Amino acid sequence: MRMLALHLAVLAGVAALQFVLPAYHHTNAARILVLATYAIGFNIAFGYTGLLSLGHALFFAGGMYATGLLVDQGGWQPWAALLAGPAAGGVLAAGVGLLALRTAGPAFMIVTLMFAQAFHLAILYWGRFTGGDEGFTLSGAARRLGPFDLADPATRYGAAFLLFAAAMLGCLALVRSRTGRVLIAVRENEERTRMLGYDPFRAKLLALVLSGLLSGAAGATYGLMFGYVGGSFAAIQYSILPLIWVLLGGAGTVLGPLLGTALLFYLIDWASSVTTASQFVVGAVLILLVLFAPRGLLGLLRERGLRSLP
Amino acid sequence: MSLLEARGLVRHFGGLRAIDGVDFDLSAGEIHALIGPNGAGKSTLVGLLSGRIPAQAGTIRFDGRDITRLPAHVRVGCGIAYAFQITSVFPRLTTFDNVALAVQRTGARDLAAATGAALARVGLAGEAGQLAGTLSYGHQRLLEIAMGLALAPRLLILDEPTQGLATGEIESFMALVRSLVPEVTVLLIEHNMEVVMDLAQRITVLNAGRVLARGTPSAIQADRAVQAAYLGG
Amino acid sequence: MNRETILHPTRRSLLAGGAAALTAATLPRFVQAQSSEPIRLGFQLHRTGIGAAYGRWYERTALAALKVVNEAGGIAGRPVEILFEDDATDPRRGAEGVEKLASQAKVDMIFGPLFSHVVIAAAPRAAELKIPYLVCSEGYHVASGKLNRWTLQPGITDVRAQVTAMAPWVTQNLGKKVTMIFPDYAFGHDHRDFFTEAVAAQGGEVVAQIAIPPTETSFTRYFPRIPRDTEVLYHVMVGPAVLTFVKELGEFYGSGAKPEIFGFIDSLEAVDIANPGLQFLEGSHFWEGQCRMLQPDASEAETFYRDAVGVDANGAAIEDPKNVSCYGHMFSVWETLFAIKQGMEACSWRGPQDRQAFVEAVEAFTEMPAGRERPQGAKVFNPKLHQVFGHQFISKLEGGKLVKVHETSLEDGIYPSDVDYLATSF
Amino acid sequence: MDFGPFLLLAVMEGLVGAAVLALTASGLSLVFGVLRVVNVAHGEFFMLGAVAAWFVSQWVPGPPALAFAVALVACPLLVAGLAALADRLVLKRLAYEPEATIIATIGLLYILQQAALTLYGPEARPVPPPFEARLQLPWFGWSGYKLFVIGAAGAVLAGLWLLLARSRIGLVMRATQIDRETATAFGIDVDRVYAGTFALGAALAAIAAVLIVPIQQAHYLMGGDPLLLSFIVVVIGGLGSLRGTLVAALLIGVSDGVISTFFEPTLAKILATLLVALVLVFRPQGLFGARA
Repeated sequence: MRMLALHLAVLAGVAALQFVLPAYHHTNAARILVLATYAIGFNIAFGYTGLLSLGHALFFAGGMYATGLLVDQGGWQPWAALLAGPAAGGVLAAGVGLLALRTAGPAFMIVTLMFAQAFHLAILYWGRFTGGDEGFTLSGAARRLGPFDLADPATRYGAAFLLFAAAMLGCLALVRSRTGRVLIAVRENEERTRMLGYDPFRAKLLALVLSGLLSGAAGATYGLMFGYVGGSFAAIQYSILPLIWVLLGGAGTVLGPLLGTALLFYLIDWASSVTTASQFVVGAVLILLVLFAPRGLLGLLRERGLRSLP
Repeated sequence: MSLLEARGLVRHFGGLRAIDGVDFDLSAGEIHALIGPNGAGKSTLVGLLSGRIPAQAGTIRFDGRDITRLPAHVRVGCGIAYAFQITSVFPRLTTFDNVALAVQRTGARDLAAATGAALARVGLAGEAGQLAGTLSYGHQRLLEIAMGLALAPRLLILDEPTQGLATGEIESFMALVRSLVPEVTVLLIEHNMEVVMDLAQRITVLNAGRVLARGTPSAIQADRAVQAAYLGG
Repeated sequence: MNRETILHPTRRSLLAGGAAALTAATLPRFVQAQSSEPIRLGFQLHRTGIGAAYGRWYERTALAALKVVNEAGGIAGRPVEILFEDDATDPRRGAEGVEKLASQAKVDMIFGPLFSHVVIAAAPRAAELKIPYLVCSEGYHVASGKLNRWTLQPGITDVRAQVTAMAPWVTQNLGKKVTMIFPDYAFGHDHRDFFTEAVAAQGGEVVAQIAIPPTETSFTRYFPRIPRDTEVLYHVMVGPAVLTFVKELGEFYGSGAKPEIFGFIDSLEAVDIANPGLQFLEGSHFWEGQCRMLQPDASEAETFYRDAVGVDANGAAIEDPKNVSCYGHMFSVWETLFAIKQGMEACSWRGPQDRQAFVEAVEAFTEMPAGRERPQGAKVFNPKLHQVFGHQFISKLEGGKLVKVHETSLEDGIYPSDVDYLATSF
Repeated sequence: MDFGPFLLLAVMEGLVGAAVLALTASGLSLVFGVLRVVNVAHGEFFMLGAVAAWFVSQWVPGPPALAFAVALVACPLLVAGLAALADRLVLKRLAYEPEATIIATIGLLYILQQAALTLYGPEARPVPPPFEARLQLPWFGWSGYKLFVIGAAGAVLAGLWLLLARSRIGLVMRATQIDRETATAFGIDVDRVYAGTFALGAALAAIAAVLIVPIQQAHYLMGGDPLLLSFIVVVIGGLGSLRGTLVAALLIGVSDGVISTFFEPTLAKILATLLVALVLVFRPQGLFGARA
């Protein structure tokens, strides 16, 4: 109960922020919320189920391109196209999972990485449709969901908030559910879980599909919100970013992804405003953070007393 | 009535004939012990029965159904539970969560109540909130058994359950096992002969991947071949 | 979320009149007479990432132009400041940078980006924030109609016009059978599509198109794809691997028969053409946006600009002859700043309320004569396309020097288009 | 060009790539095998080697061969020293916890990249090869230096094999790899072995870079691809198997070239990428790994 209250309070705080934030941080917050949704998706696979994928950009960009292409070239309604994003993420994750989940550990990392790389190259190769590395912009009409115009800052924040709130509460419900317990058990000891009558393959596939679904939803929303779909979102960098966000915030925590995403976002923002050698600062802070909190910030909190933190 | 029938089981590891043509039967409601010297193939045999290790030849029928090709987790669903030799609880989860994982597999409605009951049955109700990894060794073994029991199995396989337990703990463990039958059939791998002779109604002796003897405790104690290979050293 | 950063944005360096000064971006401004308050321009800079070699020189050119503008009294009598924001040559960071400059630093307008994917990702944000966004990129994105009313390109010709202007000279002087080698992404595809079209229009033929995958670091294995009857090898390879490309090409052909070679200087920007590995390019031809090496017929404006930026006759930094500039592109930064000045003065700029008036003022540009504001040469602005069209140069590498052999006319680069930004809303 | 020479050229090019990849990947493989961590900054050690070689070529007067020889010795030592320092200051304190190490080495990656950008600059700079030679075959010409690269890489790898298989250092490393506790019990200073292995891994990447930099210029972002390719090669080869790493490097290096003779280049890359994925899907333990 106390934990539910804590999470609801965080959500309320995030919702209230939009009224006090100045314009720049207002947009940043909307970005962070969508990227944090992506991180939550990654965390379901990595933090809770122990699946370290290096190919999640496939699901993020897959959702972004599905929505973007359907609305831009397929003539779909933005609403319908937006729904195609998570669907694409989920279907891609199911396809990748069926093959990649035959492997584990480093081999799983490489297999997922390879599928994502192939997708990235395909986006560049079929540039006639995808715009290649340049990508394409989405028109104003493509970004209007019925009466809601995603180009409007308040609407955009609202959309980002709804997506994030749904993802976070969904994640909270999942990890406190019976299914969530099985996922965690698979992470902790796959063989033992099998001997309790669960099929680890099915559990991992489920986790990966949910993860892909959220990643795809985040990618689709990001594309519509900021009017741009591009190949750089499919690059390896976007597979590594959620890993950093989740590890910084705390893998296997519900709030960790948000914390980690916001932290890295503002770390880069702040570093580039104090020095031209900003990567130096970012690198140093990452190292200090990990020395101080090897299991992420919320992981540290969990070790220091808040043991029931989900 | 026969609950489990295994015929002609074979499992080789490279050149090692871990199990080499074993027939094995369990009657419903009995406590059956599997004994044999180290390396006799006991763990491999229960591995074959539980599905952790695939058989290279032979058939296994459980309750009349051929389960030879079924993966381990499906066999658990059929009612075969396996409690690990080396404690293999989830150390970073709470005691409650450990048992709840097993309880929820049975589809229990009220998970909290059913889990509480399962913990109470082995006397761990007081440790529900503790991380399993922080429990004492004996308690971890009890937790392991609680997880097996919570699956509401028809056959419970206990792999060296008393290893590392204190004398007092062994007593209460034996009482617990006795209380399970005849609803549950128990297959016990055990080195402690006192426990075996006291608990088991029937015993199968394995040696070098083959069945050396089977029978009641007294018959086994009297068997010369067994004495030669095992008991007498 | 990091509260401290949100509530107290940290200090950022501001460059005022060429001298660095520190100020706090969101401190209440002192009430000042509007006429003396500085004009603040945001510069989206590729300081890090793959565009960093360009970014360094874009920054230097911007500062040089800023000094000239301020010394001549600023814009409409007001001093000018430029705020640089790194975008890591990344589309997402680029869009964020536009927001930061517009919403937090509250600049009057933004200019400076080169890489197309950054431009295309950031342009929608600029339009939403209703802030003029002047790009210094040769990509065919503004003129293609993909972008919006707020995005303008008054400083450099787009690649479609460049290759269209180049094709007649290439087919008439070098050969009619062309093999193209280009990177397999959008910039390369623009070259592929428009040059192929332009060569066909001249009665020539592109006999092979060799698309090189991005991130490739070795090229020899692709050379056998070059048909034997190729008369002209056309190459545009943007990226750090270009030296390898040239060297391997040299090893492949050796001293035997080889086709004429025509390349885009993009590959060799910031690269010393006298590098030992580049001898193979001797005698080959290049497109140059502006001649890197000081030509005998250079105009006064050209030399003035060269001195102001601090570039020697070979196109390198005066303080370090090994530090070669991006001379073929960076004039766009200079000319864009002067276009901003011209536009602001034309609309009697008072402040951000005049941003739309500014865009309309630029849309009124047509003839843009050569002069110190435009050291690269005269240009024509096409308001419907939001795109400027200028002269292009073809140079030949002779004795390690790039010597101008041809200058295209303004008409050479004109292509038909039905894009009309004037018909779109703000 | 006829198909035969075309294929020959693809194979020769593939061998160069494979030789350099094998060196880089064997460094990653050692670190992975002994320390059980993924060093994300491995590619940056490669980059540092190349950048340092450029500085050496600027500072050492005389013929290029001399500067090259100095670079071949000095750059790996320098990079190894940096790596050992990073190990002592950071990784050791993290107790080589795999996830924390990923973040720490990402941090290291940022720092090294920024250092190169600040001190060396964003340009790609060439380093003169120790000698100029060109092979003229009946169908095409080829770089003589590339042959040297293949030979030199082979020699270094042979030396590495001797070190690991025949020397006391190799024995100590293998002992630590198999069982850390037992190694400690036998009086092995595990901390020193870890630091040494980390440094050796980095040095191998730096050697590879010094060899390749006369062909491929030094650039501050050049570390990304070697890291990815090495990682792929190590896993395809089978974790902990140096032999597997070498075979996989050869396979990937050569097949990449050969596939690209049949398809459009980018399409070939897509297919090669999917092929790597499928190899692992059907042989998760890699080519030479033991099945778990």
